[in-house]
Amino acid sequence: MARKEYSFYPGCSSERRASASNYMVSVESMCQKLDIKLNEIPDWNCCGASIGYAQGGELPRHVMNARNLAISEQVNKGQDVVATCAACWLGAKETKDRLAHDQGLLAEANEALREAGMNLVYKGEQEVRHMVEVLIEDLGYDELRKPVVKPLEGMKIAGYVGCQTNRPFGIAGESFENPKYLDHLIEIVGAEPVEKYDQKVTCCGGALAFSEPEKSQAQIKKIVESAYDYGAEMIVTPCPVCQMNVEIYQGQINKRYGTKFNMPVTYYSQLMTVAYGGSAKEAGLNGQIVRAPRLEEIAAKGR
Amino acid sequence: MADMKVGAYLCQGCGLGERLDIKGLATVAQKEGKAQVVREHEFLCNSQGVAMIQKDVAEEGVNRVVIGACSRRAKVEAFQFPTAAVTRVNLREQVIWSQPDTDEARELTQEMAADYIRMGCAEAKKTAVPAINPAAGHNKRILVVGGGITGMTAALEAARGGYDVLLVEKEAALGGFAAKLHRRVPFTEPFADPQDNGVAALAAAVQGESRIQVFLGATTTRTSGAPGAFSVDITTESGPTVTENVGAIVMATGFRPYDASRLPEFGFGSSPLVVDQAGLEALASDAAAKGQAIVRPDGKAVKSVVFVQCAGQRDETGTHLKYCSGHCCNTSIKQAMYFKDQNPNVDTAIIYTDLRTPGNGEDFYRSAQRKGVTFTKGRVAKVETAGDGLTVHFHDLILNDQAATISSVDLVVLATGQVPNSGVDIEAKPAESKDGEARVQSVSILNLTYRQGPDVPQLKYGFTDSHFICFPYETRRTGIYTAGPVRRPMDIAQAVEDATGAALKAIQSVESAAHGRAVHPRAGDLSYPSFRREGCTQCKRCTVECPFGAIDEDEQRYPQFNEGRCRRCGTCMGACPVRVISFENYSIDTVGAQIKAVDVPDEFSEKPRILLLACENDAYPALDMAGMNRRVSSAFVRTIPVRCLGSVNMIWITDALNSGYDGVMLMGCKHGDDYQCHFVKGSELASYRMSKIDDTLKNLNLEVDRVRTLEVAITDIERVPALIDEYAAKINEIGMSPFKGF
Amino acid sequence: MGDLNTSMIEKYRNDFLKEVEANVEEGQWVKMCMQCGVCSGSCPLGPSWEHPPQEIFMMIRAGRRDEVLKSESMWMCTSCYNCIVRCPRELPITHIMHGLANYAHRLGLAPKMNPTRRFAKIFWDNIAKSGRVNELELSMRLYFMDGFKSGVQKGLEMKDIGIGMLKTGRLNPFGLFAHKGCKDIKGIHKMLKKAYEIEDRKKGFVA
Amino acid sequence: MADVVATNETIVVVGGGISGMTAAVEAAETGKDVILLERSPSLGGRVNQLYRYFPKLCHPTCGMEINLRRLRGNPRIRVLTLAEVDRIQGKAGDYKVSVTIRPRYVNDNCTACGACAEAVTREIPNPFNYNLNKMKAVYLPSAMAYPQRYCIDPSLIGTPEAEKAKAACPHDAIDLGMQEQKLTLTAGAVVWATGWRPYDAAKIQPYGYDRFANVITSVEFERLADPRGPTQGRILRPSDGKEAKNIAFIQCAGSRDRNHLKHCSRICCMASLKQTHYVREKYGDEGQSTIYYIDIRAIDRFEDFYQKVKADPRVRFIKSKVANITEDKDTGDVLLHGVDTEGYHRYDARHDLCVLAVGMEPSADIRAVADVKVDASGFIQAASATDGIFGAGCATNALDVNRAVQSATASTLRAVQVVNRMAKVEGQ
Repeated sequence: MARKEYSFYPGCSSERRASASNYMVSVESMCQKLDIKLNEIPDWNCCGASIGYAQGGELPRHVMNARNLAISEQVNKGQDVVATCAACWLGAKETKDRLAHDQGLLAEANEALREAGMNLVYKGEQEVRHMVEVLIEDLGYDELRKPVVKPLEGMKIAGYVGCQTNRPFGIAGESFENPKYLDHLIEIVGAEPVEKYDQKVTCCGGALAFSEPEKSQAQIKKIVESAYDYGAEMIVTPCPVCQMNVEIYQGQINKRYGTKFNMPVTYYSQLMTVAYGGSAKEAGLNGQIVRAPRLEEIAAKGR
Repeated sequence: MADMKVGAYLCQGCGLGERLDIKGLATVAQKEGKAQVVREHEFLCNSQGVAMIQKDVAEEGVNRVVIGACSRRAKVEAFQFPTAAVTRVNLREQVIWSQPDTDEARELTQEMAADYIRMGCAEAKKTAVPAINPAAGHNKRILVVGGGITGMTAALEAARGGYDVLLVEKEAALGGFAAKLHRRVPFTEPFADPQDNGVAALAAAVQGESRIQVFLGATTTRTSGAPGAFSVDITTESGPTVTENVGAIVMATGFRPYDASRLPEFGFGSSPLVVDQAGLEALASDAAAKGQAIVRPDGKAVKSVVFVQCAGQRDETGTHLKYCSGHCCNTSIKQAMYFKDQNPNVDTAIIYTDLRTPGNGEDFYRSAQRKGVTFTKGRVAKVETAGDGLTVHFHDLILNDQAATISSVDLVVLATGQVPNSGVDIEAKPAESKDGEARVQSVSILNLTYRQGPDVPQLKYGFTDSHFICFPYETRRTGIYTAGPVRRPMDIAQAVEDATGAALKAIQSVESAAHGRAVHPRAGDLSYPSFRREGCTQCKRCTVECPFGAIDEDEQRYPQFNEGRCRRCGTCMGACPVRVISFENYSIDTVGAQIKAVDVPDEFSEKPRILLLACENDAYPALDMAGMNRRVSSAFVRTIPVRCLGSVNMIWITDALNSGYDGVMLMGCKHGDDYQCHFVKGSELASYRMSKIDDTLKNLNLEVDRVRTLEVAITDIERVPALIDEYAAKINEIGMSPFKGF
Repeated sequence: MGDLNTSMIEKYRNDFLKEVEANVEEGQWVKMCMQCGVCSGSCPLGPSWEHPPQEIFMMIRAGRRDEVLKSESMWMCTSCYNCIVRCPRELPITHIMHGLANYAHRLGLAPKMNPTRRFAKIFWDNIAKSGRVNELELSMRLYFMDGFKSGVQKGLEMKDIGIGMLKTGRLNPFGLFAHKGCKDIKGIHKMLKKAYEIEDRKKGFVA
Repeated sequence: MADVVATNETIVVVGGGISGMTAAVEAAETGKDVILLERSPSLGGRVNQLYRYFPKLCHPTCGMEINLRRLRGNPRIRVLTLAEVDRIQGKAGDYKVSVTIRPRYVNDNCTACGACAEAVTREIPNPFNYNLNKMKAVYLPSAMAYPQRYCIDPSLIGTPEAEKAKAACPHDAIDLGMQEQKLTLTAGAVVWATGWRPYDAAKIQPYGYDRFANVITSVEFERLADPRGPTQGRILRPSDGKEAKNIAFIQCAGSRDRNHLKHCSRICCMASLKQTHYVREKYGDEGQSTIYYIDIRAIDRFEDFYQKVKADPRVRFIKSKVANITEDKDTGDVLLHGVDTEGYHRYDARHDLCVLAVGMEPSADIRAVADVKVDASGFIQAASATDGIFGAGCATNALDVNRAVQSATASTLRAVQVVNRMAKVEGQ
């Protein structure tokens, strides 16, 4: 019996061979080390993401999330729903929030749900939480510190929180403008956080990455540049959209602006997996387009 | 008066013993000061020290106590001896703390202390414990003029305090302006909806209160006397004039709306569809009476209403009211709700430049938005009749659209301001009638028989407000307090508060009058001015210059002091060219004797003497605090605190110069528009009088620099000593006075 | 869709604010704006907005229907939620912007060529088809949305990234035919169909 | 304190700021007995920490001097400092007010000669200057302090320094053994005038008060401008002591904001307009003030003041709620980001210093000691006819000084009504 069990909503980008598969790998390793059991919501569907608004509109977007939550209520009784992807977490949480405050919308959602078969009814019984909340609130920093066997000594890391894990809901007790939990996590795994990092919560323009790349890349440039300015050798983030955007477009940004960016962008779960003694593979480091050599070294140590 | 016995008490505490030769000072007190009893004590303000003095007062018959210790501002509680006149000699803050603690400085410091002892003893001999004013008035009834919300509240609150009240209302019914309101702005949570105007309930309470006697359709046609002894003629339409005695007066005559017909650009007058806020209230009240929705004056239904804020207010051109009336934003919001609450489909737009809903008004603002009232930041240029309705042309400041319009409007409501009903502006200068209608008014409210005019002096724009931030109820007519929108633009909630405060001040005034006590700022002072009739030349300066209109003229045109109205500033004393006015404990002599008591060294001594007459309210405390900071300044200065620079009589200056002083400094409060003089005109009058002194100096063949008048503030802790040193240097430069040793 | 637009115009007799309140997600909040401008200043793409949110709210009150609905501005929203958390009146600005975009899109007034509008459509179609995002198909359709030639060109631009993703196992080379998606895709389709019906009925998009 | 005499004709005033002092002197001058309780070691409250008042630009200490003189000379007033109310029980005309008095460690013998302070070296943050500087741990709270007696900080007790102070006192005024005291006062009525406190600016995260040295509050700015303040009246910025000539004022910092204070704090617009005068006073045409506002709320005659400031070419007005502030880490300058909503202009404005016009909230929650109704913002609501506890000043609403005094005077009458009723009852 694991010490903690959750109803798990991985989200599209976390699927095998999807853009955040490396995130998924590291989350699994991390949870194993922390003895957290994740029960995947069967046949979950896409959250619709924020960008779903234009075509999807209001109700269809909420219904997509209501379906996941309803299945969870049915299958993973009494468990909180946990998401690792910021967009999934936000989408699901927003739906829970709106349906809780709008009885009309709730009725309509359930009317639509009925069509989905499996006699699904959304009741709003379960909390919707982000993996980071689980770590901080259910385990706590002290517990997270215990399993550290390979402190990431000498690494200076910029904690990039981004938007959707931070706003509008955010992590309890953290400020929207200057959340500190990533810095705490960085410090816990033995690295040095860039506390004054001033692009912590800057938007990476993810929603426009495809449609208006020059706009989103201007944002990404600020984010990476500031990390360099503060002498960081790596950026860490809790959000797959942020991770992908900030990492993979560095080449194009270098072309566009003549910069020489080569900044690894990893997930908190990867840092923790390595610090907890996991291998580079377990940490999904092979999933980095911009490699994280120092992290790989540490992971390789003593193997 | 029992024969005078002076006791001088010298403290050795706080370093006085180390820094000064107290024995020497004792000798000065005895030999030169002629003090019959002289005692030293190592710690005068402690219980034994005080007991020692009390014993002398009780058993030795000491009735003039000279305390040679710290400032009169310190240890006040300790040194109170009701049966003896107390003189404080400030040896601490303004001698040892303002002189360097060095052997070189010892001599001058000791001389300084000795002079102050001489001055203290001299003052003591000229002063006496004030006897209670024989003319003290004992009437405790309170007259309230004006039967609106403010007046009714003042009357009711005073009555509930246990005082009898006369309430005079010019209309045939109580209620005033508020009675015409359909509803009023809420002043309790949730601040969401218009409330009943509350007038009926209040009027009923007033009529039900046995202590209140109401005069309807009545005015005050004559008011004379003083606090505790006012005599008022109350004239009732088609009724007899009755004369009543009251102790204090609350003037709550309210306001009238600014005349909207001065705003033709907004179509007022030319279109019946344009009304002011009062007009809209009338429409709303009719509709309510008929149990219908509000309709246009022509009876048609209303689908769209536009509210124009600051109509004829906050006017920078000088054509209309310059000020903001404060309540109008909330009032328009309330009126927009009249429509929205009846029918959410009526469009209501409020066009404003700054929306002013302070405090919980913010909730009211939000509530209006929730109800669908539209708010537009813009400036209305013109309101035109177009077809069956109106078109409002305005500059939308957010969308920066110069030519924005709202068309087919059924009603336009102009938020015009409040104009006070404050009676005659007794200080009106014909030139300035710029602030719209405010000044142009001539019917007296109180019909005071005062020498200085029939009504309460106005501060600005016709409002009878106090100029003092810390003392909002200070009018310049003792025992008469104004409240409500006549004092300052205000809404009902504030008017209720204001009325209650004014009632307290009125009660306080009758209680003080009954004991012959002064009210603010010299609260509790029992002294009062007396004058030698035979010496008076009827020059009228005292009657003209008294900041509080306390002095009238009798049949033979002699000044007639109304002690009850006096605030004890001494401005009359300063004004009197023949020096016939004095207070028992503050007179030409109490100060003059101190000036003469100072030992003025001969011209070869290189020890100049500078007299500093310092306002006791600001300059003197600044000097004390400079001392507390051990800020050193010239040892040649001798400081005498005065009640107000206005009380400084020219004779003190000429006496000082004649007796060989090398210079005279006067330090008083700021005057001008933002004056800080607690007696309103004192420092201004002083500087005016001093501006004339140059001729006097020339006649005496003295340099004009021998007298210097300065404005200082209580915060000038660093500046005041600097000014002193500067002046000392100046005197040094122009040399010693030629008048020494005469 | 044009007729839907005209029918809306008639229905709300030029009272655009009422129209927005009735048809736009969270539209009833528009009237609560006090024009402080904190939203406009907080948007990371601020300079790209022809009309920032607070101005759009004012334009709605001023009845500038076409200007608002045809604007590119709402399409600049990156859903960063800065405006929401800073708004002193607690307006859900992000959602209102989404709602306006969606409404303009439904009425056919939204700028045809706005890339984000087109991306959003493709994205939704993509997830609606299989219940989950098919990243490869999604990107392919995006590259080729302006036809084959520019598609190839864009593809080339993105080549390095694509290869990088493939190498690191973050892109499925067989995604076009091997992508599984949800099992009960039928149920999802029925569910969405129903949801559209309800929403259209509620907003009077259909008689 | 055994000698404190109180009957049910006594009025207890809680709070020794301008409102409480006003209530006390007005009641006493009406012939009532008053006990004035103040939590800190001396009277004066917040106004004492202001440099100037709007709109006259006169000095608060000027009126303070008059009030202190009225109070010192009046035998009907008993002042208890370092006193806090624990509980108020009973009903109108018959209250029992339980009070705790913290030790001052200095008795009435003190003459404020200052020998004790000279003897010690330990320093503590100076609350009179909002902790912008330090002061001796043995101190006179301010030059105008009443009672004019020194005070020993508890942190000094038990240290050799305390003994030094005691030894230095020539008047045996220091009593290091002084203990906390509890007493219960009888009162006919209570006037609650505990005033306001500035809203915690650190909660307004976008403005980074907790992160950027050169973002300060309006109350702190008052201390910088005041000659009695930590910079002797020079406007120097905290980060590097450089002269701050280009200053931004942000209105509604916490007010009119559902995330913070939902009410408008009324005074802040006028306070900032006033503070632009400080900038002009110190730097003349070299100074530059910029006011970022939503609505300028210069009500009634204050409008004149607004017009005067508007006419100053060195003061700019931008209708905008600033979105956020960043810091130029090289210069320490602050950068304000936002949109001027009058016609939509974006700005990223650089300033030497940014002053947050922080809102007002009640400084004490009366519900902790008595059963009194307060509104959602915590302000005391109007009393009902049967009550004998009356709010006064900023405990009842966000008020400027003038209106606080007005409110205090009104509440004085309400209290007088109660004790006069009691007097009658006694009479029979």
